[in-house]
Amino acid sequence: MSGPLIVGVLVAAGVFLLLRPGQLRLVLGFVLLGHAVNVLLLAAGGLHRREPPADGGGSESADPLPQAFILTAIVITFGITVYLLRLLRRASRRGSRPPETWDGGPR
Amino acid sequence: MSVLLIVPLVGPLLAAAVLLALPGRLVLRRVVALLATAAVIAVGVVLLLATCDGEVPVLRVGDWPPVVAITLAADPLSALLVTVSATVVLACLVAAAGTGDDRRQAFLPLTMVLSAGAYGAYLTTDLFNLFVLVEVMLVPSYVLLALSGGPGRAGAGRVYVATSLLGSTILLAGVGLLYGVTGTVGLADLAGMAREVPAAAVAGGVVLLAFALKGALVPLHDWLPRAYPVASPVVVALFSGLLTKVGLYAIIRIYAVLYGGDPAYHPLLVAVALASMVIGVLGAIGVGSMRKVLAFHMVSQIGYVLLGLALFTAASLAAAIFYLAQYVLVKAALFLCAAVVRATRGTDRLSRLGGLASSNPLLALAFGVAALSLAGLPPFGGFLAKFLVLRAANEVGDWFVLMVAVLVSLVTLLSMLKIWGIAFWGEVPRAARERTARPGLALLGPPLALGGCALLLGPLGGPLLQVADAAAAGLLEPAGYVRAVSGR
Amino acid sequence: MLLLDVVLVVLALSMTVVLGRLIVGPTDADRAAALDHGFFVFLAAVAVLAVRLDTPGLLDLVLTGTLVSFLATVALARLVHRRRP
Amino acid sequence: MSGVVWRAAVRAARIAGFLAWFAGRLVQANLVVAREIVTPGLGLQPAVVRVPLCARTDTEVALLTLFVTLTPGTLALAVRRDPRVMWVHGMYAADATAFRRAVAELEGRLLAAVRPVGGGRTGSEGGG
Amino acid sequence: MIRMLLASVILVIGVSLIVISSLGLIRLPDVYNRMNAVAKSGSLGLICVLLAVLLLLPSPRTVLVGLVAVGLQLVSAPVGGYALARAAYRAGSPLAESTRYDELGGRVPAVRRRAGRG
Amino acid sequence: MATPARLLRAGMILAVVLGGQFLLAAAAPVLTWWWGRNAGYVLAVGYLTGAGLLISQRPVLLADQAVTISWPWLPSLGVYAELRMDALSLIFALLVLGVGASVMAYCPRYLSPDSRHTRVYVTMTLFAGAMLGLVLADDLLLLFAFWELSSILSFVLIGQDGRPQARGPAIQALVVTTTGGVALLVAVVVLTASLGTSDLHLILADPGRLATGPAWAAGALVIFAAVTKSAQVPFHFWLPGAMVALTPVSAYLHAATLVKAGIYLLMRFSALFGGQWPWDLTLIGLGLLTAIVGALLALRQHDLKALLAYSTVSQLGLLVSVIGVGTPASDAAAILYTIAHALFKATLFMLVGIIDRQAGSRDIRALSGLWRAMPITVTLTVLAAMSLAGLPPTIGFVGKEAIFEALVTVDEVPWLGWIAAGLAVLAATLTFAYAARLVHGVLSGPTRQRELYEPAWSFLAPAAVAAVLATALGPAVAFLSPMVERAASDARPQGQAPYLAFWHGFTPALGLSVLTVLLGTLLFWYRRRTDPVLAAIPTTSPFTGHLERWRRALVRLGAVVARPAQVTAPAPYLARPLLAVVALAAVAALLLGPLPARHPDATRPGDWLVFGLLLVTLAGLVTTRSALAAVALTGAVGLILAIWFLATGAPDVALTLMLVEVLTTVVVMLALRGRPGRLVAPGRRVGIIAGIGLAVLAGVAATAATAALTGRRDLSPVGAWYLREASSATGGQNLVNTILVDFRALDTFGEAVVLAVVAVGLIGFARPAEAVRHRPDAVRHAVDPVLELAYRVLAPVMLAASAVLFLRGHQELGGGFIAALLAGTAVGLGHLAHPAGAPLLGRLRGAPLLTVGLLLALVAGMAPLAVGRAFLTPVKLPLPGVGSVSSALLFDLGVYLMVLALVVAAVRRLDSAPAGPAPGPVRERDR
Ligand code: NA
Ligand code: NA
Repeated sequence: MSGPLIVGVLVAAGVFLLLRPGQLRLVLGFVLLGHAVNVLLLAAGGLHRREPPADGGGSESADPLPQAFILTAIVITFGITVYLLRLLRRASRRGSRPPETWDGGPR
Repeated sequence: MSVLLIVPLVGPLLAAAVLLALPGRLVLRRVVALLATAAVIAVGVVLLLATCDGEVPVLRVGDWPPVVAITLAADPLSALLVTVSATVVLACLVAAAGTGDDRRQAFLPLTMVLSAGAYGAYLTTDLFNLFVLVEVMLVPSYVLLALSGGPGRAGAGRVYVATSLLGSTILLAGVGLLYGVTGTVGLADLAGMAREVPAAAVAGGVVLLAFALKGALVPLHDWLPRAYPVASPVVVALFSGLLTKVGLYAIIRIYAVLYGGDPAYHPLLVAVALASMVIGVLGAIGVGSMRKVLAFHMVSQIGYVLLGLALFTAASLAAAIFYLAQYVLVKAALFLCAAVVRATRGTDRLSRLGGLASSNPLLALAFGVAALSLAGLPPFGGFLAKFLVLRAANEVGDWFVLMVAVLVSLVTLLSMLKIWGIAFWGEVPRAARERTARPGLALLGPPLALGGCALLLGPLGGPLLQVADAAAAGLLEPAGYVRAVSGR
Repeated sequence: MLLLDVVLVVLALSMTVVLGRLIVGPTDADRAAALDHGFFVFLAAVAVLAVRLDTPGLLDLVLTGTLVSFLATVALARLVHRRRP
Repeated sequence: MSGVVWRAAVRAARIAGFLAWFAGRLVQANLVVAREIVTPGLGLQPAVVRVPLCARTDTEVALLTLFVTLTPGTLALAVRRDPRVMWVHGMYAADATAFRRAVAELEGRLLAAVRPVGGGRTGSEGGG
Repeated sequence: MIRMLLASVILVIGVSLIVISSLGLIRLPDVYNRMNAVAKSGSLGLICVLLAVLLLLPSPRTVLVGLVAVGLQLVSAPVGGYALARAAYRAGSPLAESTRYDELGGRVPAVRRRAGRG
Repeated sequence: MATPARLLRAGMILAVVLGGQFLLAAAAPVLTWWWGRNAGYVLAVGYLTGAGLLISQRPVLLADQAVTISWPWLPSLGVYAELRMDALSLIFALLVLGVGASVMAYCPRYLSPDSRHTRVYVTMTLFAGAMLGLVLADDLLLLFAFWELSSILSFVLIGQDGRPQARGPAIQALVVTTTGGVALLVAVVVLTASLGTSDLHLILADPGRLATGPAWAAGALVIFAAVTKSAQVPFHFWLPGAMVALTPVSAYLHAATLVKAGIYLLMRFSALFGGQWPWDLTLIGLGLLTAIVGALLALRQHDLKALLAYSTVSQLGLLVSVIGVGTPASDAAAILYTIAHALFKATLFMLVGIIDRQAGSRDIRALSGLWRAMPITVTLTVLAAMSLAGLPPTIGFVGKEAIFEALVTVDEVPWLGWIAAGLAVLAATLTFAYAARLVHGVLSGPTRQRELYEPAWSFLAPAAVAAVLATALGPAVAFLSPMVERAASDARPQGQAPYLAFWHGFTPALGLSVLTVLLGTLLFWYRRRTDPVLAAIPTTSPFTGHLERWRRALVRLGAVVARPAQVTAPAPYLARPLLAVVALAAVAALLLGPLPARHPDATRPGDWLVFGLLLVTLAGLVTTRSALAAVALTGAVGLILAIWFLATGAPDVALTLMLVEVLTTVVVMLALRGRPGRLVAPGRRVGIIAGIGLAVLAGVAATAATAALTGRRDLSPVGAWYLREASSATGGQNLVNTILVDFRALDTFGEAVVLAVVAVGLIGFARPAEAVRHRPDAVRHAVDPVLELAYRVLAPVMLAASAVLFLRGHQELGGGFIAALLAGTAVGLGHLAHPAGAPLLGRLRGAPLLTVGLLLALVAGMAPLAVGRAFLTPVKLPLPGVGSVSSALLFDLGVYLMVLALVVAAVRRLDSAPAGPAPGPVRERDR
């Protein structure tokens, strides 16, 4: 059950951050959700096989495909995170908001 | 034939690479983008002709055996959407030359990448690859929205990126869950699974939910009218022709293949479809700029398409596909009209417009044709589309659906009349009297051409209906597609 | 093996302490310092895991980690802000 | 030719010697700090001390900073180029002069080790 | 056997150092003292753990990789530590009450006011 | 009997005439360009030519045959674009073209000479084409298309380019008529579906096939459509409103054509629905009601055009009621009266237009004594008015007689015939009265206007021809008889209609006519007394006010519906999808049956260690208000998960995750630099509680979904294939890497493109000026000796490690992406050490890296095409000097460059703005 629980707490924390005001929270919330999906993908391959996948691996070799999925997903999430941060940078540069809140949410 | 399948994906990407390497030379850049898109259209037509004859061209990327290869495949539905979307892209490229949108270095390469992602999404049969290609399509859209947006783009961009991203996350989770249940992400291997394995239906439901968000179905629609109207009209036209359509396409494909059109879900789908139709059209009548009205209409029109899917008969699927194809063209025409308005008058807020019919008769013609087609009036393509939907609804004896569809089309007309009455007929505002610019051919040509398509699709709708029929048959009985893709 | 497991548990406890400092602060500098230390704990855990799981390849990860970890610390250092939370 | 090899060998030996000395000091300092933490009650005498430097190049300053920072109980807080000064936070620096002397010793040994054999301004690491 | 024993001892030392520096993170009064303890003891602890691992997994490659890692750790850790210490002081992280004197700029460094303007 | 060949030729004539109409419309701009407003004459000739061609087929029709032609339109639905002309169609077609020709001939003198009026001519001609198509269409869909086209074109004609006073009426007309159109569409759908064909002729030929349910629905819908189009009560309000149009347009649309479309529709469908009492009685009742209401309203008008408009409403009502009678005689009467009405109403409109033009007013009260100045005009007006009033010898008289006669025969209910006839007499009486007022208005009194002249003959001629026809066809009605009879039986094949004659003898109908005249005279005579009564009648339909109110309500409702899409904060947009996910999970939990068992070995003790740490970290993350803490804790989450990935056999993932965490921290630092280190307040308590609620629900749903849907099956076939075959198929030992580079290279390509796009986005955003402005002095001081040294020492190591990881990726931990990230950290370090641009790495630029990377990946992917292999198949490529290189390696290099491009772009561009407390030299404070 550890896999599902890890997914669950990551999702809960991620969702909470998404729903709170502030753009940095939004970015970090998505980072957490991305982690959650990665754990889920690995769980989808089956967590009872835990050897790093290797040629002709035995009954303990993990399914390599979800790992490849995760790597692709991590990269995409990273790219989008960078983009979101860029948006954040823009937003904060537009000025006109009180200096206290560089990540302006609804006011 | 099969080798053509990579053209829609690789052609625009190659063009994007060339465009990145060619900063500055605007004319040359435009030619490159146009050529790549024209090539995709040509390939789309060839694929269309081949697939309507029953062939299913299949390409296994990397020549790997079917069990591991990412497989691209075309059936009439994919081929049609590739063709139609590429047509919209072409029109938008021309219009962008008119509005000057493409003077930004990033515009053309991003447009190319975005379109490549969309075409790829239509052609891939692998759900994880679909996720990747959807991202390839969406990420350029984030940038385009931010690059082209007017005031307020930061807020709108935030909402857009956030919802898209949530959709992608849900999508990926759904794909993961499907893999967890079935051990595959290949559409062909998943065929009919949801009917046999209830858990697969749940996992597939997550995927469908993600696409419902991306396709802006009610109640997950509100990001679209929030975000789209901020972008420049040409960019919105581009989005309207590609982005939500991919969501819709994926819903159609997955529901047909994975669920085999399981009738257990029809009531839910019908409810969502009707809600989208109604909420979309009501929203359209309640807002005050051309782009906002049109954005809400997207929601409404998507509902019509989904309705066709929900009924899941040969007639209704054909209706949905016909509707989808014609409405993509019409909607792009309308957004490009908004582009002309904005280029000439500097705004598309209805309260600051007026007198366009007399100052710009050709624009009025293009808008009128497209608007009437959108409202489903003859002799335009929208009329046949609406007729087909009504016919399908009547066929299954659902009078409530029929009535809602009819009333929604009336309100659609009302909202178009609202634009017409204020922007095209009203008094020319004082501010506009000095600064009205004459639109050039590049600006007026695309909406006129697309409007012409809308017009011709009425009297000459037969061939499109044939394609739609063929596509519907493929969705209703996906065995041939599945066999070709799975190689078994 | 038992020793390794105990070591891993001890490292986890250390990590908890690190996290506590990360959360409590009170200054951003404290947090950054905590993360810096947390990275060492992480790398130590990876090294131990390399033995525990018998995959020497994980040492590559440790090497890469030592190569890049300070970058995160330097980056965080630039974020350290003067005001108390 | 052989002169070059000879000089390099001497320099390597000096550096190794310095490292050995430093390793000893490192262990010692570690033990001090560890005892401080483990035993109840704190006997700290922290202070921020201004230490004038003899180092000439940026590289030398940087190296010194690293070694100071690597040593438990001392922490470089800032450096200035002109004149070359370093401020060091010490856990046991009740006596500023003694503390400065300790740092100066480290600096002297370091510079002696890294400076090219036979003088000359530039080192193998190059100027900053 | 001796190798194993040695490895275990080094491992225990390393982990102890890490634990001790973690405790230091709790016990020491201000950020400078904490950094003093942590950036070094922790780093040394990691190095010890690495050395223990080299003994436990002896092969030319692990030895090479491990030693390089140790070297890198020795170079990189103080870089981070210094950057952090400097930033902490510039940001005005308070010195503990027990601090005897501050020859850099008192508790309110000049930098702080300049930064406030920029 | 006509031979098939002849019929085919005849069919072509339909196509030619209809097509010709649209060609004329297309040619109209040219014509007006040449001849200005006089183009109307040319168009009139065109209309007449068409009419002549159609009339030439008269023998065929009289021989009880129809002229048809068809093309496939939607073959898969069996829908053909089929035209068919029988006598009924011919009569309506002739009205369309004939009246059209006279209106076209009238236009040139009516329209102002100073502009070309292209749009009027084009639209009118298109409109005539639509009407022609409507009456010739033999397919329901085609008929509907022309029906709606006529509505749209009338909207354009009424709207007149949006003159302020025309906008409302035009929109009203379109809304009402398209509402009816939609009803017709539904009727078409119902009929097509229940009869299996949309061929009108086939449907009408066999009325018995229609089941009762659909028949009711379709019949009601057809009536609704006709009622809206023919402006019957309660939809009569739009027609008078439409009088804002140009007078010729009114003459054409609202006398002869548009409104007659409803009449045509009812006649056509009589064959299908007629004889059923609901249909018949509805038509009779509604028609008579409209006739009386319309006439009453006409009686109180002073504006001649408005009077004529209400008169049209009334007359059409009469027609509708007669169609409901449903005998051969009644059908003939309806047809005859349709002709009559078209003739006299068009005449009257044209004459009113002339009077308006000449006298400058069309208000009865302002006009007076015109006959002295304009005797011909007034004479013609009187003739037409006689026809309207049903006085002999006009065709109006014959028509009205026939109507009375037909109504008397109604026998569904006892005495109904006489009641109907009585009501018709009432309507006719009112009609007589307002016709009298019209005549009195133009005749009586002194001539007030000074400069009042008879208009030019060319202005008068079209009206004169129509007026003369309307009069002369009364005595000569026998000339029309064969065609009308034929048409009546076309409408309803149920026996011979009586021969039409001018003089019927002393019939009850004649008595009713006399009664009408007597009562009408009285009503006119006592008009002073009746006026107040009339003035008390409300002019508007119950809909007129409500319609606007409903529209407003709709707009308000729309604004409410649109409100959620105006919110600025992203949270509400995210909450709904999340709720949907939770709902999906809840439903699934309720409905999902037993699942296969979870694998018992899926959780190990160490996992709980990870879970516990994660829990602590996340708790801190959601509660902290320090930006740095949030970033650091997120990094900690990544590291903890990396440990978990190590423990579950995914070292590649762990390594990637670690590198990504470091780089993310660097990027966050760049993005946040110089900003206060506090997160915004978490919002109001209610929002927080709702957020916690949704977060917990989502977490539970995610846990449940993962637990239920994963870990319950054995190794997947794909996974087994990879473990078995991947290594030998690719020669690589690191299976995950072989998947990325070989088997699923397309995914990897896509992911690299995503990064490339983000890089383009970053590059595209920055304004170079901004970047340059803040650089130099912020930075020269900032070169820190320690970081500088670290860069010099560590960057080469990083690059070397990157190269090693890249080259060995296929075999061990590593690969293009990881390698590129490591190189990226070197770039990041370079930037931190030298913000102005690090030596060497600082020269890297995103755009060229990006371009080269993308091109390289594409070329490597396409290389196999040259040897006939599929896209992205790994092949050996010849490389001069080296021998050969795998295309997969080149592809990976392309990916490497694209990833590096992103890092470079991020580092360079995110930092291009002025930063806050940048690390500068510390200065000693003098004490
Ligand atoms: Na994602
Ligand atoms: Na979209």
